[in-house]
Amino acid sequence: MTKTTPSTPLISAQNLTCIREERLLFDELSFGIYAGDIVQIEGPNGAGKTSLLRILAGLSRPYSGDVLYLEQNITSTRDEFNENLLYLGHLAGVKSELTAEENLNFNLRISGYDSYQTSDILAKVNLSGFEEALAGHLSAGQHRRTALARLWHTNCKIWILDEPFTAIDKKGVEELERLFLDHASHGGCVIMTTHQDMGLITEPRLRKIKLDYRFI
Amino acid sequence: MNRGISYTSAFFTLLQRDLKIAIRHRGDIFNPLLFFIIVVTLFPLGIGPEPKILTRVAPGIIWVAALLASMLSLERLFKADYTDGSLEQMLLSPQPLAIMVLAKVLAHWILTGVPLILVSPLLAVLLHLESNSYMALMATLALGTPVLSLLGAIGVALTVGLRKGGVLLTLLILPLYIPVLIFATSAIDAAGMNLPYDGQLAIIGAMLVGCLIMAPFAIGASLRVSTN
Amino acid sequence: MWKWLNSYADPERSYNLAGKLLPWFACLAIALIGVGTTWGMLYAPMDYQQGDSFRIIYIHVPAASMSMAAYMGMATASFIGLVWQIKAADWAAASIAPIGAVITFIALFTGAAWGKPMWGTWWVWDARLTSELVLLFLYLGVIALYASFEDKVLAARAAGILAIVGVINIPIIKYSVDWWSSLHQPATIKITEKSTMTGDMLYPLLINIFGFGMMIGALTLVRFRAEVLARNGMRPWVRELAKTEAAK
Amino acid sequence: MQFDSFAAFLDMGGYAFFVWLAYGVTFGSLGILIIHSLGQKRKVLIEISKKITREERLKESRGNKS
Repeated sequence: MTKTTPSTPLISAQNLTCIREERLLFDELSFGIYAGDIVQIEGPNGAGKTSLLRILAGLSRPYSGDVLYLEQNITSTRDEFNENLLYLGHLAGVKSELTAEENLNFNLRISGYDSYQTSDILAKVNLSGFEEALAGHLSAGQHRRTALARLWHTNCKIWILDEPFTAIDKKGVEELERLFLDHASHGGCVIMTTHQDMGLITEPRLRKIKLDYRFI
Repeated sequence: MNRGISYTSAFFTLLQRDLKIAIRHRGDIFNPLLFFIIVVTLFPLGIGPEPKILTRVAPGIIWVAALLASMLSLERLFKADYTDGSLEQMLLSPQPLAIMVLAKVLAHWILTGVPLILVSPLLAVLLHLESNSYMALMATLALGTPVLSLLGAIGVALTVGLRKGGVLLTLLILPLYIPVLIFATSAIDAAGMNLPYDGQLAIIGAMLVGCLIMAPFAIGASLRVSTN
Repeated sequence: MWKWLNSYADPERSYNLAGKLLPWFACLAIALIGVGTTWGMLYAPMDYQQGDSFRIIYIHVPAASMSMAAYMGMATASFIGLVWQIKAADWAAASIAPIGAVITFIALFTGAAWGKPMWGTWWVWDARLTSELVLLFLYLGVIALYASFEDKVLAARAAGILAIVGVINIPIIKYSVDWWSSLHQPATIKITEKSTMTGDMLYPLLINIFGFGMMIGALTLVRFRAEVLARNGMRPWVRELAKTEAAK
Repeated sequence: MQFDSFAAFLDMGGYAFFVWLAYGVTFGSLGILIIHSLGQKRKVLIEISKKITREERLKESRGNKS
């Protein structure tokens, strides 16, 4: 944590309060996430981990408080923020009627990328040979990998990942961890939740945010 | 890593994807169309086969059936995208949401509105519509069904996150459909009596322009509420 | 530990303000409607064409005019809530909706009860009645949408969007229905010719219109207070109130 | 006073049914609305107090376990 972090956080939370169905999930939560950080949101089920990620991504509106991207409110700089944000939720955003290749294509196109080799990217997530397979016919892990594939072709600084390792095998988890470390060392940050133990990314490198409490 | 934000590319990417999915799922195109045809054929059985009466009520029947068919098919406009998470990705894309929403509504209209316009003359024959009303029927459907899709999409966007949105949707959007229904049927009536009907068409056209400008923003705002 | 719970006193302040305003509105409403109705029923002269059936006007017209005004009020509150994210405005909009729906229903029903002796039928597809019916549907849509969301913060935003879409559409619907009824009906039925109303007939009507407005205000305040409590169940001051209420 | 007698007032010039129906339904539905609105506050508060007792029970059971 004492690395050469630039002074302005990439993304920061200011006094976030979240109330869902008259239940208080967290309140007055403030933190800053800098380039190079890998942050894990921890907490028991129902503590509001997913809600926090969705608020950070700008999908949900907090009850009160603000999310800042480079010290500007994300609601006022939504386009700029979205250009630098890669969010993968519980739901993969993969259409079962389309092939793996078409899915990746679509996801990259609506993010604004136009020159890339889908087969190369799919090879990186071990989906070579499945380019033409309908996503509905893929296994759960392959389905998830189709969604994760876009992590290998992005210039977004901020990655927000909700349970990225679900249905991914050990080797795949390791590859993802390596990718996260690489991304962080190139000036990006990763914010995620997971219930799985990670082998490569461990305590001093990994920052944790515990819900109900502040930083640990 | 080349990256550029382009409205046209976002629009056509989405349009192309929705059309592709629909073609792989052909039922989605034919079911509303079948519904439209069956509802229209039920009326003579209910009212009686008297050609004079049918001629009188034909414009209304065809248009009410078109309203119902449009609503029925709209229900799934955002449902699949909502349940598999691609809607979230659309909301977080750097491309303007209104453009993408417009592409989705256009895809939906091409798939359900256009076939409806194409079969309408056939149904008009079954209902003994005045022979000089056919052009008016096609013209009002061509201008009016996109209005229905755009207005209906607002209601769908508001209810997409709810488990039982179906009946609610009817309550939300049918009142908004009333002006289109009134002007469209009166245009067909006027044409049947050899009166000019371009005034009514112009009003429906104005509604279409208004909806094209305003509805995408309302739909976008509603989607942001629904995915919250 | 949860500092915002105590420091954020706005809901409590609006709750108390509503409580202070309520008696004024309630007294004015009762007084005005009492005077207006008694005057209209007993002292206003009989209409030479319609006889005493015209006395329905003293509730029909106030209800009809206020039904539209209440919708405008609801939509304005929704707009404020959506744009400036003022939660009290959302709660106000949610409290007006059921009141507006009841007022609209009254306008429709009294219209029908007036139509039967005058036109010989309970319902005619008259422009005013038809657009009133559409207004009722719009109200019911807003209420149903608000009720369908579990999370009332979201519910208010969704219902707010619908209310605003409705406001943009109301003039179009009104215009189209007017145009449609003039197309389909011989324009012989015109029963409320305001110009023929004498002052004695008119004053109680104006008093009642004002009284209905006050009544809507009073009821909105009552419902607003309950809505504030329901939405702030986690705040200490509401919990105190709940505990004393349960002890009763 | 427009009416000669109370009976004439009730009769409403022959339109008694319609006039009294309109007034009856109006004040009836307004009455229901008023009663419902006034009852809401109590309903909400009782709901909240039930929630409070539920939460306290939850806290106790959690406290016993740990």
